[in-house]
Amino acid sequence: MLEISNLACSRGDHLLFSDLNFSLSAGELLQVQGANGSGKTSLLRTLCGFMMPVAGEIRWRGQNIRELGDAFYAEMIYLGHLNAIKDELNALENLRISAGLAGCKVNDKQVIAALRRMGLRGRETLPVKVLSQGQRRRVALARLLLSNAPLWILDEPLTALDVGAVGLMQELIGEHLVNNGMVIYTTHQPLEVVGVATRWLALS
Amino acid sequence: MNKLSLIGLLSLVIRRDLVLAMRRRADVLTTLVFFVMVVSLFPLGVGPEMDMLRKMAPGVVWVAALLASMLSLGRMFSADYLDGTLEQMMLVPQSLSVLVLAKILAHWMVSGLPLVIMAPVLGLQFDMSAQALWVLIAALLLGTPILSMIGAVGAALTLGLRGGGALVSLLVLPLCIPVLVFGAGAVEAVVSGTSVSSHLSLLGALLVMALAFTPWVTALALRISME
Amino acid sequence: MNWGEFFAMNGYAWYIWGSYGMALLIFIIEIVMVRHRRALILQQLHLMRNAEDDMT
Amino acid sequence: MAINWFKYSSPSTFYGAAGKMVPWFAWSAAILFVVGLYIGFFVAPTDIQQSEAYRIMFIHVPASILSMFIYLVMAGYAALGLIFNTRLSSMMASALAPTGALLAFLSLWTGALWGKPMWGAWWVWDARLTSELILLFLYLGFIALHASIDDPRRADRASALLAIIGSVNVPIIYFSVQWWNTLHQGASVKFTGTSMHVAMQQGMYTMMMAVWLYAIAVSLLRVRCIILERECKAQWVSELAEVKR
Repeated sequence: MLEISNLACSRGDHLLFSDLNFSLSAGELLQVQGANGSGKTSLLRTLCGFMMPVAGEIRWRGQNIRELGDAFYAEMIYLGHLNAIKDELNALENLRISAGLAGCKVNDKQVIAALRRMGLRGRETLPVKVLSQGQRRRVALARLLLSNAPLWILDEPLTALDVGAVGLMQELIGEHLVNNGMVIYTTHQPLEVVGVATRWLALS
Repeated sequence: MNKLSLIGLLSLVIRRDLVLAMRRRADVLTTLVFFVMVVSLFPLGVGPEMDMLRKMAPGVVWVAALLASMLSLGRMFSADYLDGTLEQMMLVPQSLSVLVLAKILAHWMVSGLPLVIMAPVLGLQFDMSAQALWVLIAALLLGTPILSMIGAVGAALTLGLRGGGALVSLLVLPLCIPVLVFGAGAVEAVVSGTSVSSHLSLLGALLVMALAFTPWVTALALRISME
Repeated sequence: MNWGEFFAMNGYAWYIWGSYGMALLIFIIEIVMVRHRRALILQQLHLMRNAEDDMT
Repeated sequence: MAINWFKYSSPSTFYGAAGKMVPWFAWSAAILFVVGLYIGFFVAPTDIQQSEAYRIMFIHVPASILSMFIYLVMAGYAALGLIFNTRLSSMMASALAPTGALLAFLSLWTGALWGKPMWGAWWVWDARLTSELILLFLYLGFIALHASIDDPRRADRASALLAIIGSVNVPIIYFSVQWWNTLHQGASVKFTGTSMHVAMQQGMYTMMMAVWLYAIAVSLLRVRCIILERECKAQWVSELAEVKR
């Protein structure tokens, strides 16, 4: 499904990694590992098409993602370091907009269900300003529930989350993989999904 | 789950930006107050002779509108850039150009349209005739969207750079000269009794051209700047 | 024709020599700046090279 | 046998080639300057209307024309760099910008000095002078944008886009300024173009060639600096004679 061949990336003039090869098929979970500055975030951003690789190719269903363009974006969801939520809006509004940006038309019922699943019952209409860091991260993660994209690309999804939320994330990823989804993520915290063997990719 | 159409995306983004602007009213008002102040300060600088003021009015209003629109350009993408929303916008599966167009339109409604509405009041300060005021409104209606569109390209190119505000003016102001010339020229034409329609139709042509190209160019600039 | 008359340029001396003088000045400044830029980068490359030699 | 053009688009090959070309361009520029100035000052006759003041033309016109031409060439290189991702084209674009800006400035300076005796004012809002001023602003914008972005690749690509937008806009700006100028019936000098003496034409064309060759020489020198700055970590740079020394 997702194939990476001979990929090389650089930031500025500095070569981060080269000759990276891996592929990911339905139901697989891949954890990207490496020290700070080894290019984990750059790899994920390259997979999203933000950065142009110095060399190599990224193929989705056999086609280069550069050529696929918007068709690829319809099948993936990316969660970066930043939550991409607005302080001025409440959780419900935020989520409705981010689902719209991801190309999905959702109704309030679905959004509220997603927020409740993320443990934000009763916080749906509060301005995001008053929520804690962890709660904001939960709002951002709720986007995963509203999308039917098979490919999840998650950059440090567990930052600021408490134990309960980490458990919830493991559950969500497990469900996604059972539904033939694919997940690529980076983390500094252990994340174990029951019944799935995590694959590792080490960047040096 | 249903797919969102292009029109759906357009209206979603416009509504979102308008709601955000309403919740940050102070920013919007600052631009408008700046515009009013600049125009009102001119007579204090050059003296109160009505003949001269009447002659200067279109130029003054247009230059002030140009400066005010420069002032608001920083807001167009930077907040979304800082909180990561812009990253999500780049991944929009419909079309980034349409999304950019929506952001430009919203920006114009928030920062250009108030200027158009305010301009006749300021025109009265300069003793402009009713006919000249109407032409001023028409010219501003055609011209200020172009300023927002050209400005969007500049704002996208200077995304996240230090000294972005001054830099964006340096890049964008020279490109806005045709708008200034035809916009102020239209009002002068009605005062001097020559044809207004040629000026307005040239402005209209510029608007159509900007509408056709700038969303796409801005999308390209955003992709360059996000790398 | 004598030289004094030539330099006087029929009263336009300031304008004409001002123009050509500025042209000369600009060309000289530009060349000096480019040479300076080259000297700087070469110096930096020497430093980098020497640092490498020390390491090996 | 086909020539491998891409060979010349690699910075390392071009660095050497440019080094060999510079003296040729520089010396022919110097010779043409001498010839052009000789024709301009000793062969070309005194103009009936403008007396000797018209001799500013021999530097003003080449500077104006080349500053506009260089902008287009720069935008062309920038576009090549943006579309085909060739680094050398982007380097050429950023090497041309300062030369173009200086020529635009020179054109304004000499225009003012020519304007004072002819129109009685240092600055007149003439369509051509105004366009030249705007062109200088466009150059400054390009240089400022390139300088304020740290990542060289983003700098190249962003300023390339700006240069392309600028070059699309130049005709529109020129037209609008012309329109504005006729509307206000501003001053406009038309040199007695039809009756220009042959020697004046020859002098002007020679000077134009000279400035052109000068611009090529100095931007080749500058692109050599830029190549070294950008490629300072490359193996071939450390093997250069001037670095080894």
